[in-house]
Amino acid sequence: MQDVKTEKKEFTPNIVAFCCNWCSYAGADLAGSSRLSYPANVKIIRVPCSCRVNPMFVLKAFQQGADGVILCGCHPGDCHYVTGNYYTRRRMALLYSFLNYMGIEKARTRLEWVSAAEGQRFSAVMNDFVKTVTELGENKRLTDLRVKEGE
Amino acid sequence: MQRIGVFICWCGSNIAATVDVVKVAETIKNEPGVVFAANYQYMCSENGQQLIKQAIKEHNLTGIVVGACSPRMHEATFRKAAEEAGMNPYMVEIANIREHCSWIHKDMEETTEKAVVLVRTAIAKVKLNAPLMAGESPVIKRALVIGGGIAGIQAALDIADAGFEVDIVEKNATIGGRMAQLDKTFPTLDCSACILTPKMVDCAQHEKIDILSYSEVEEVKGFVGNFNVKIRRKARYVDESKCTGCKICMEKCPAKKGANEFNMGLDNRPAIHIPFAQAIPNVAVIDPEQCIKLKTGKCGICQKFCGVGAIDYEQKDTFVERQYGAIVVATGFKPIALDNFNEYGYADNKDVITSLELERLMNAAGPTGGVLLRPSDKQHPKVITFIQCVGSRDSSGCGKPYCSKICCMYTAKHAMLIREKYPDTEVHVFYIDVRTPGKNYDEFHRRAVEQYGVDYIKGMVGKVYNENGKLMVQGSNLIDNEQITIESDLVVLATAIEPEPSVRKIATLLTASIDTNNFLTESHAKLRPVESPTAGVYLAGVCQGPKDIPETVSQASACAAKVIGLLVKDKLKTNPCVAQPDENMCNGCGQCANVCPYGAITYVDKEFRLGGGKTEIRRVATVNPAVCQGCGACTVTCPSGAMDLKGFSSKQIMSEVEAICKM
Amino acid sequence: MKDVELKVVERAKALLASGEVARVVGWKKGDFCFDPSPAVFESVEELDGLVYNWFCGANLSKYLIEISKKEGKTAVFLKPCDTYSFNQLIKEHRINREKVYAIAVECLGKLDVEKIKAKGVSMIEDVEVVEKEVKVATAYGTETLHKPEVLLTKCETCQKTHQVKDEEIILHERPARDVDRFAEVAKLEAMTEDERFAFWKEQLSKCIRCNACRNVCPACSCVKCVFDNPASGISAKANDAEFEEQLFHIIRAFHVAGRCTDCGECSRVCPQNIPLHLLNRKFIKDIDGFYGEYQAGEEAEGKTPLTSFTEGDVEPNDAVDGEAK
Amino acid sequence: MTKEERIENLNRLSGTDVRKCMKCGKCSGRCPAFKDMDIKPHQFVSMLCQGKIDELLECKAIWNCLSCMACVERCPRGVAPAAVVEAVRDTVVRMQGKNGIKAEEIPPIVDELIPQQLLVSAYRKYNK
Repeated sequence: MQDVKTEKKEFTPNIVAFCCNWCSYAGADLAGSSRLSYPANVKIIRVPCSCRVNPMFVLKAFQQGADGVILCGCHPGDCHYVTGNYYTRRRMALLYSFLNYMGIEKARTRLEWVSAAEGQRFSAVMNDFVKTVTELGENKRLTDLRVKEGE
Repeated sequence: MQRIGVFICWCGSNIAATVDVVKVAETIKNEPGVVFAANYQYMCSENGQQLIKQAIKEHNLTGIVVGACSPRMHEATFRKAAEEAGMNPYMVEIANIREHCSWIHKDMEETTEKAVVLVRTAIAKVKLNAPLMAGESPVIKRALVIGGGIAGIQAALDIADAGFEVDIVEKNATIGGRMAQLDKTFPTLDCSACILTPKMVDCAQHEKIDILSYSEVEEVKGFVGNFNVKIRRKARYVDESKCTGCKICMEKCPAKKGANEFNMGLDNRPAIHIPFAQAIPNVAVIDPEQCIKLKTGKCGICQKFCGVGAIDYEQKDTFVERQYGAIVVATGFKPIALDNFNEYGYADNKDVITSLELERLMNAAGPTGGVLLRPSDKQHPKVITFIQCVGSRDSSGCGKPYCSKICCMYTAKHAMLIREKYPDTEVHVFYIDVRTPGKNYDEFHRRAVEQYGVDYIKGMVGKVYNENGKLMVQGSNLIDNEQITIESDLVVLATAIEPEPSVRKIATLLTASIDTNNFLTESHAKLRPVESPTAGVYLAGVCQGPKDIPETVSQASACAAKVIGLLVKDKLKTNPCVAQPDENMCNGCGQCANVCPYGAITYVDKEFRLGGGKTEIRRVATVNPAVCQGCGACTVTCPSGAMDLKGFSSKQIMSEVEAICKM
Repeated sequence: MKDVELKVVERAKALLASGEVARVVGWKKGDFCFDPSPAVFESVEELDGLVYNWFCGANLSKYLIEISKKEGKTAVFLKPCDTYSFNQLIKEHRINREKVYAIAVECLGKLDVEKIKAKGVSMIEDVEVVEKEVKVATAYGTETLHKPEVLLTKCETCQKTHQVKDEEIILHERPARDVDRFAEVAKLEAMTEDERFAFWKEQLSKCIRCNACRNVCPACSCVKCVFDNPASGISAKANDAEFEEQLFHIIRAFHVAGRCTDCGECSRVCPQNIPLHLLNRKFIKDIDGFYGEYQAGEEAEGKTPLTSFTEGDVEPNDAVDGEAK
Repeated sequence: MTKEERIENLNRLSGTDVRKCMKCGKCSGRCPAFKDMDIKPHQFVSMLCQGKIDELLECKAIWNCLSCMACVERCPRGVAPAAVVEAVRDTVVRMQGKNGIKAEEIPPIVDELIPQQLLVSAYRKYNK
């Protein structure tokens, strides 16, 4: 007796990943060529450097329904543009702490340093992040923030 | 209205195996703005590119999206194809549906759905692409080689022979590097100095080559075509132009107790010394930690005896700043420290030595004048045991996970030379696997076994301990399934090698990526093995991975070929995806210049018409497109969004985010 | 306070009359005693309307961005908190320092007429403050209030001193005070995620996007704001999509992070009384915690925390509430 | 249990991944009890790898192993041959039809001669 799939498809999070072209995107490529799988709902946007990611992009992603946003860059000291990732580290430290202050679970936002040689680490990070966000459930907080009548 | 063509690649079966390429092409056909969608087995092939060119002409496309492998692989190919068909090459976007999709997900439905989303995202981006023209930047016709070992020497000679100026920056007092310390070299057993020193002399005499010995790279600015490098010339306390290398000072110097690094510390050397006879430059150097004059101010004997007055105790580090078009990194290697391997008793027994120390003991210029004598009691060793893979192939954290590649060959070389020079000596070698691949290598190893009777034992040594003057080497013999103990007079450890520790600082200076074992990462393991991902930086020798002299020399010549290919050009195409300020919105607040790593942003006062004949002078930012590398740090610091990045504009990335989130 | 006002008017007139300055920026008398508004005086006669009383809370430095472009010098009265914004705008080349004659004027904290009215006092005619006592003269007689209860929110935690002065009019020294300006922020941080989310959801959905906070904020003075620029991808006047207010306030707070001098104007002018200063103070508290004490506007040059870095900065995944967890 | 399950079981019990072994023989090179073992430490690992469980269970060597952990400390690949021996020992003990000492049986046989440690380890081992 084939078990009937529950009609509510169990929740798979929608993850937006910003990867820097020189390190983490190459790391993602290596994870691909080494066939190290991670869930399909992680989608990667290529940026020249992690310092290109504007907080606007992170917030826009949440507004458009992303359940988790992860930003990957080169290890501090290895940045192709010398100091790019140092600025990213400060910006995201402040942004993520601020979002947490606004009541958005900190685990929905993440920053990981992945080098071009770390395909293994890239796939492990993505698997772990999807697991964390799945446990957190759907991101309801960043979309319907207006007080509804009768609330 | 945009007229976009979409091409879905099968990549043979790499994509088609798990992604329903036909369905993807069908679904994408009715995306707004898409006027042509096709799928083909090999988009990067000639016919694949032909398909693109034809479609561009037939459907006069304004932009194309290729769903294929990573843009890091074939973005350039598809851009060139588009350009040949008359379309601006920057109106091409790649959707990575192989490494980021087909290769890592199993379920066909899931991967096809993701492929559609990735292609849709690329379409959203290409709709906002603007045609860009690559700029140009001048190329400085001079190369820098960091490291004066055989790799650096070979690269410098090849580049100089092509007529370009080359500077070699060598950390030690002389060039020659690790090879200068070797006695003989495999597989031909010719004497290392005999084949190395002529090349060193060529370097010294070559009018295009400038050797900066006892110097280190201090700072690197700029980028491919025009690097600006600051070099620290360490104080030698000897005037290079005067010293004739007569070595009187070495004889007279009273501070004799310095450990002679060249002989791996097996004997001593005076404070003022020339590392070895054929040193280039043949100029003395004073070790500041050991020289009595520099430490306490008394003595000064070498200055008295120097016939040409070359000694100068007041000498200070000086700095040299020069421009280069390309940089070759050839920083070489050193054996690892054996602190984690005390089971071999290296620290407590003088007669347990590393292979490099054995090289010095067998070398005529070595501490024992080429006669193989035990360091402890200077007796001739009757039984010598070699232990392979000490610290290599070790993933337990004590050593290095990789195979150091050269130890099997040099141990076979040592065993043969010993058996030939001292036939009555017993030689045993504990090995896990003998790795001697390639031309004449295995034959070389077999000669050691068959012709010279070296005893190769398949098994590993568990412990080396001293018992009444004899070195008891206890190990397993897996073939005979025994545990054996060999009473030896001398134990030689084939120690793992690691890159020079200073390479990590150089990698940071050059922003060249480096892996956890401190090897510099090449741009592509198979197709671009001697280039760093950082344009204009080339890798030769062990700094890129363990290798022997033949491979190092071929890598050095490969680097030279790449450098010559670069320096021949007068102009280099620069990346057009650079920052671009919008003057009407710029506050002139100066925050962007604070974060620009290349100093590409300056401010000017500009007159703006306010309408009604009134004008206003405002301070606005300007970007030098030749210097800007397009990282984008400034675009985020700019609150008003006046600063944007061509090719990766805020609007484009926002549209990509929206395309991804719209399930 | 009247003695200070006299001195202010007298100096303004002297400077204008002597032609040393072409204009004076100060506060103009409103309809009542409690609603003075920022104004530019270009002739001595106009200066009769110049006032300086307990309700001159407005920060005048932002107006100098446009005014300092005009011909001739401009004199301006700067309270201690205004001088930080003034310095920050000098650092960002928005004000031409030589074209401004800065007069540091004494400030012992300004009063919030809303708070006075909330205490049931109405028909206010005049206000005089002695030590901690606020004597409000009204049509129905004099009411006495306790000063700390009717101070402007931004003055409650003010420990600022004059950073810039070409001249000063300080007749009474302000007693130093030991106040933790991050108390409110810490209280919010101590809440659970749900409570914080509920607090901000309730506060920010009151926002009517009138942009008063943006228009008054000295740090938020772009030539063309990103929210007015359709090419930015986030420009939106009304809150058509969900999460619009959140987006506006988070991005605005991020843009001024490391540049906001905590002058409190945003909360003062917000018609919906949203405690917007708690957003900016959160960034200031985090910056102090993560990267060391920093007060924007103390110097007129140098980098801000978001345009500098150190090798050992805290990693974002462990950085919460000013510490590395 | 099928062969794979028994291998899997032993692997789990030993807590080490025998496939990591590169057959260098260092463990046997160092093992003080090597001489009197019929199956040597390096063979334990390779035989478990190939699933020759029965020979392992009948062998005498599991009782010669002193658990001095020299092989574990020396192994360059982080494999623990001693843990494999321990796992085999456990399996052998457990298969002996529960003839282990019960807790209540201990008091009558306790006297000053029997070292306390022996009783505790016997109790612990047999009762696993």
